[in-house]
Amino acid sequence: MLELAYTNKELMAACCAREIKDGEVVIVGIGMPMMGGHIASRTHAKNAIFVYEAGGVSPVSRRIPWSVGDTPAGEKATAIMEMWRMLSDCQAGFIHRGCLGGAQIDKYGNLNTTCIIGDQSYDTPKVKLPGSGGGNDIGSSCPEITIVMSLSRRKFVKKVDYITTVGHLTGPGSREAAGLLGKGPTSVITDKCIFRFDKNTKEMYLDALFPDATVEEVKSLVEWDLKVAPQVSQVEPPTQEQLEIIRTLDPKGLVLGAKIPLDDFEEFAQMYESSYREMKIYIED
Amino acid sequence: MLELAYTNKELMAACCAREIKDGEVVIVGIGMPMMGGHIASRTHAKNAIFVYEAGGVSPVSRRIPWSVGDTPAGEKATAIMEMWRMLSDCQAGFIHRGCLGGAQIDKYGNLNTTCIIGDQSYDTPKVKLPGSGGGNDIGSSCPEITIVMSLSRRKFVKKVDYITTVGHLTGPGSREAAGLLGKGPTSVITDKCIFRFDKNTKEMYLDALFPDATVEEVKSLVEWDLKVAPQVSQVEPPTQEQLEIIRTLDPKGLVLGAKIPLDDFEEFAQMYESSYREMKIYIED
Amino acid sequence: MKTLKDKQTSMGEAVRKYCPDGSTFAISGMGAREPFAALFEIIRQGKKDLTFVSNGVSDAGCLILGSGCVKKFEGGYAGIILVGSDSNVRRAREKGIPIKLELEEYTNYTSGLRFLAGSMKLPYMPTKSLLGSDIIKHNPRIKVVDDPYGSGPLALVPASNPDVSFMHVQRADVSGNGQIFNAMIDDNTIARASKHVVLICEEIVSTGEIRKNSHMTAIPSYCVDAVVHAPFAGYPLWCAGYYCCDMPWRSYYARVSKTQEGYEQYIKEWVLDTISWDGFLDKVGRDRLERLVKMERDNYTIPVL
Amino acid sequence: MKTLKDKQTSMGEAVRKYCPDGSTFAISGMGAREPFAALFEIIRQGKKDLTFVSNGVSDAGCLILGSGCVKKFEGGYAGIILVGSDSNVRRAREKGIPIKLELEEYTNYTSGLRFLAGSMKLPYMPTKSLLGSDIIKHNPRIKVVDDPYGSGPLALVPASNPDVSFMHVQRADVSGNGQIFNAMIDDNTIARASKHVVLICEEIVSTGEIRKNSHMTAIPSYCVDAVVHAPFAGYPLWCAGYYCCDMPWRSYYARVSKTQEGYEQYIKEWVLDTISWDGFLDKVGRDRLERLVKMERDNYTIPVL
Repeated sequence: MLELAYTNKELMAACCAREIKDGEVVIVGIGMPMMGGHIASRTHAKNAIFVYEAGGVSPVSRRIPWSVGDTPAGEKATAIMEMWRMLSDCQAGFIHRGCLGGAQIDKYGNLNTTCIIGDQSYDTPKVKLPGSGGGNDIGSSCPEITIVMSLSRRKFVKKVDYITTVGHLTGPGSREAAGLLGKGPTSVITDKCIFRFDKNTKEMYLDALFPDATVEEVKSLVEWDLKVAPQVSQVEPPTQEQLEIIRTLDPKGLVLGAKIPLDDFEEFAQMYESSYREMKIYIED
Repeated sequence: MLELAYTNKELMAACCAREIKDGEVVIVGIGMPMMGGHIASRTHAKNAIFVYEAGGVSPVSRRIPWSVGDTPAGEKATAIMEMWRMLSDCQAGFIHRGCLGGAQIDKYGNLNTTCIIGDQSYDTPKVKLPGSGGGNDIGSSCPEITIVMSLSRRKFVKKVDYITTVGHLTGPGSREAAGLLGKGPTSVITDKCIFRFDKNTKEMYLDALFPDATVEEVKSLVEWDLKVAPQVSQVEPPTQEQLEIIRTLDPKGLVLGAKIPLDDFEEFAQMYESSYREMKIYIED
Repeated sequence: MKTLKDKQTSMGEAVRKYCPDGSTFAISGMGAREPFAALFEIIRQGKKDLTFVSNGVSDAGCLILGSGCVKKFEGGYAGIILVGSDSNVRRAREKGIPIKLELEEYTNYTSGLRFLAGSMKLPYMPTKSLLGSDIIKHNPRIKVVDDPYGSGPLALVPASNPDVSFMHVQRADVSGNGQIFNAMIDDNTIARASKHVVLICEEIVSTGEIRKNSHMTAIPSYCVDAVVHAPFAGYPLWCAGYYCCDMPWRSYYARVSKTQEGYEQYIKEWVLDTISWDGFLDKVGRDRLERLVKMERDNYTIPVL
Repeated sequence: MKTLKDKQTSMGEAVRKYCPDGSTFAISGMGAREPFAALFEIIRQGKKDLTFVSNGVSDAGCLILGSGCVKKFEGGYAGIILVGSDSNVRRAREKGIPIKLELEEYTNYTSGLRFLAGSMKLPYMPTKSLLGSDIIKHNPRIKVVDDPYGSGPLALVPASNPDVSFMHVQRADVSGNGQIFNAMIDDNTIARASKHVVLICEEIVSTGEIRKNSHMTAIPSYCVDAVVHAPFAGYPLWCAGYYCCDMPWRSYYARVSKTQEGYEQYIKEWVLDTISWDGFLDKVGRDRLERLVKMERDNYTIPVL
C-alpha cells in the first residue's frame, strides 16, 4: 500500500466537499461540514451559497468559523438574519443541502445527538450529549442531507437510543407519514468509506471505499448486517488544492477534530494571526 | 362669542395631542392622529415614542409623513422593522396607545372602514371604503385607543354597516369573550367635542365641548340617544405653540384634511422645500 | 435553483415569464416602493384573471386593481393615501366596472401574517387580531378555533404563497441580493413566501458593496429569480434615498381616474402609448424627476454606522 | 412603561431587581455575545431554582447550567462548541451533581419559534420540524395536531415568555436602543418575548448615533428595562467588532471543569473571589484583552453602507 500523503480526516473533508454541487445553497454546521463547505466554495462550487444557522449568508472571512454564530460566520456576509428566519428558510426549501453529524446512526440514517441511554434512562442517561441544535430542523426539511461522522461499531448501531434527527425513520413512506417536508439523508461520509441510501428500501449501503479500507473492515464497524453495492467504487484521494485549503484554514487540525490542547495564549494569537495572512489569498472583492 | 383665531380642525389636532401622555409608546396613522403625535412630541410628551405601522420607530424628519410607509415615517428612526413585527409588538402590548379614524362609529366605539352597505350588500356595497389597514389590529390589542373623526349624523350611527375594528362590541364583557387582548377605545375626538366611554356600561358619552359647540348640537349629530356627562367641561383652545407647530408642519392644511388641489409641480416643490427650512428648528441631534 | 450568478433581465421578459394569466401576485412597499414599472408592464401585456395578494396598497395597487387584469384582491387596505379615496376600486366593487372585483379581506397585520406563514411553509398563522369583527364573518378562510394551550379563542389566517412577487428595492447585485432603506413593510417576508421573485432595483451594485452592510439585505439572492434594473420604478411614490413622491402627479391621477373614461384615457396616454417604462418617464419629464431626486437627497440620510 | 430616558444601572442591581429566585431567564447569543458578566453575577448572588430557556448555548450557558442556580433547562443545545462536550451538564444530568437538572428539549429552530410566539403574545407556533422524532415523545408540551387547512401533521411548540432576558449587544443608547453587529441569533425576538430585558452593552452611544442606521437596532428601547454598560461582557467568547474569542481560556475552562472540584475551584477563584466583573477582567489581564481587541479589529469590518 502506498504511503498516504494525507490523513483520512482530510479525505473525509474532501468527500464532504464533493457532495456539494455548484449553485446549491448549503447549510453547514461546525467542524467537518464547515471545512467541506470551505473547500467546495474555493474549488468546484464557487457559485454555491453557504449559510450558517445563526444567520450569516455567504460570509467572506480571513478566519474559518469555529462556531455557527461567531464573527467569521457572519463577516462580510451578503445577508444577516435571525436564526429562526434562517431555519424557516430551511423549512421553506430555499436551502438545498444540509450537512450533519451525530453520535449514533442506524441503517435508516436516524441520528442521535441527545443522549446515550445504555441500560439507563432518558432522565438519567449514560452520556448526556449536547442535543439537537439545528440538526433536527435541517434534517426535517432540507431536500438533500449529507451526514458526516467517523465510522465505529459504537456509532453505527442497530437501534439508536434516541431519534434526535429523523432519517428515513422506519423505511419507505414513514417520513411522509410523519409529515416531514424534506426527503431524508442521501449520503453518509465517514473516515473509511461513503454510504448511500437505497432508493426503494431507504436502507444505507456501502457505496465507495477509502483507499486504505476494505469491505470486511467496514462491515465489522457496523452493528447491523450492512448491504453492499454490487460495484463498490474507490474514493479518489484529495487533490493538492483541497489539501492546501484544509491546511491553510486549519493548521492545527482543530476544525477536523484533533483535540490538541491550545493553552498558550501567545501561541494561539500567533497561529490565528498567521492564518489571517495566509487566508488573504482567498478573499474576493 | 369671540372670534376664533384657530379652526376646529386645529383644535381637534391639539385635543388628539393632549390625549397622549409623556413616556407612552404611540402608534399613529395618517392625517389627524399623525399631527396630534407631532404636536405632543414637541410639547408635553417629549419622551413619548411614536411608531408607524410600516416599521419606523421615533423618526426625526424635516418633513411630516404623508403616509405610514414614506421616507419621513422612517427617517433617522431609532429602529426600523417589518410591518408584521411592528404590529406584533402592538399585539404583545409594547405599544400603549393607538390613534384611529373611521367612516362610521356606534355607541360602543365599533368602527367601520370597510364599506357603507346602505340598502345594498357587502358584495355590492353603496360605498367601498379602503378597508381595515392596521386599524383592526391596533384596535384589537392596544391598551388605550383614541378615535379621531369629524362629527356627523352620517358617521355616528346606531349600527355600523360592518364592524371593521372592534370597539366595546356589544358592551361589558363582550370584548373579553371574543378573546381580544386590548381594552377597547377610551376616547373619541371630534371637531365639536370629546366623547369618552363609561367604565361600567362601555357606552360613549359626551365629556367635553369645543368652545363653539353646544350639547344640543352634538346630540343632533349623533344618531342614537347620546348620554351626556353630569358636568360637561369645555375644551381649552389650542395654545400658541400648538398652532405654530401645526402651521409649520402643514402650511396648506393637507394633513388636516383640506382637499386643496395641489396640481402645480413648482408650487409643490417650493412648498415642500420651504417646509424643510422651517422644520429645521425642530430637529434634534 | 435560484443561485445563478447574473439574473438580470428586462421587465417585459420578467412579466412574460413569471406572471402568466391566472397568476397570483404580490408587490413590495406601501405608500413607497410600490413597483409601478412592473404593474404598467402587466397592463401593457394585457394579463387576465390575476389574483393580487397584499397587505395595504396605495396608488400603484389601486391602479392595477381598476385595470381589469385583476379578478380578485386579498388584502387589508386599498386607497390612495392622503390624496383621496380610490375611485377604481369603488367602481370595480360597487358597479362591476370594468369587471367585478372579488375581495378576500384581512388587515394589514394579518395579511403580513399570511406571508409570514407562507415564508415558513406553514399552512397558517394564529393571531389575536380579527376576533369579534365582521372581517371574519365575510371571510370563510379565516378560522376561529380554541387555543389548545388554553388562551381562549384564536383566529387562524391561511398562508399566502404568491406565484410571483415584484419587489422594488433601492440596491441589488446581479444575483439578487436586495437592500432596502427605510420602512421595510413586509418585504423580507413576502419575497420568501413567493414561488418566484422579480427583484426591481434603482441601482445595481457589486456584491462587495452589498457585503459592506449585510444587515441591510432584506432579500437574499436565493429567493430571487430575476433582477430588473429600472430606475424610478416607484414613481410617483417615494423611494427613500432616491426620490421624493410627486404629489401633484398623484393629485392629477386621482382626479382623472374619478371616471372610468378618465382612467382609461390615463392608461392609454401614460401606459400604453408610452410603450415602455422609460418612455413613460421621458414623457413625465426628466427635469421633473431630477428635481424629485434632489428633494429627497437633500433630506434623507443614507443609513451609516 | 419602559420609555424612561436613562435606564443605566449596575449589573448587581439589575440581577437583584429582575432575576429573583425562581425566575425564568434567557440570554443573548450563541458562541458569541453570551453574557458571561450577567451569569457571573447570578452565581455571585447565589440565585436558586432558576429556569433557563434558550435556543442553543455554548460556554456561558454551560457554565450557569452546572452552577446549581438552575433547576431546569428548556432549549435545543448545550455544549462547549469545538473545545469539547460540556462536563457540567453531563454531571448534572447523569449524576445529579450539584443538583439534578430537569430538561425540556426542543431544537434550535423550535426554541426560536417559542420565542417568536412569545414575542407576538401568541400561545404557540406551528412547525414541520420535530415530527417523527423522539424529542416529541419526551416533551409533553409539544403537541402534534392535524392541520385544519389540510397540510397533514403539525407540531405545536408552546410560547416562551421569560421573566427576564440578559441581552448582550455591541452598542446601545441610555434608553436601551440596542444594536447588534454580525449574527443576530434570535435576539430581536427573545428581547420582545421577555417580560423584562436587561440590555448589556460594550459601548454607550448617543441616540443620534443610533439614528444613523436605524436598521441595525435589533432591540428597541420600548422592550428594555435596564441598561448595563459592561465592556467585555461576552469574554471569553466573541463579540463581533469588539474582541476575538480567547480559545486558550476556553480550553482551560473546559479542562478544569471536567471534575466538580475543578469547576468549583474555577468558580471560587474567577467568579466569587474577583468580586465584580471588572475584578475578573483585571485578573485575566488587560493586556490579554487588548490583544483580543486588536485581533478582532484587524479583521472584522464594521458594517457600512
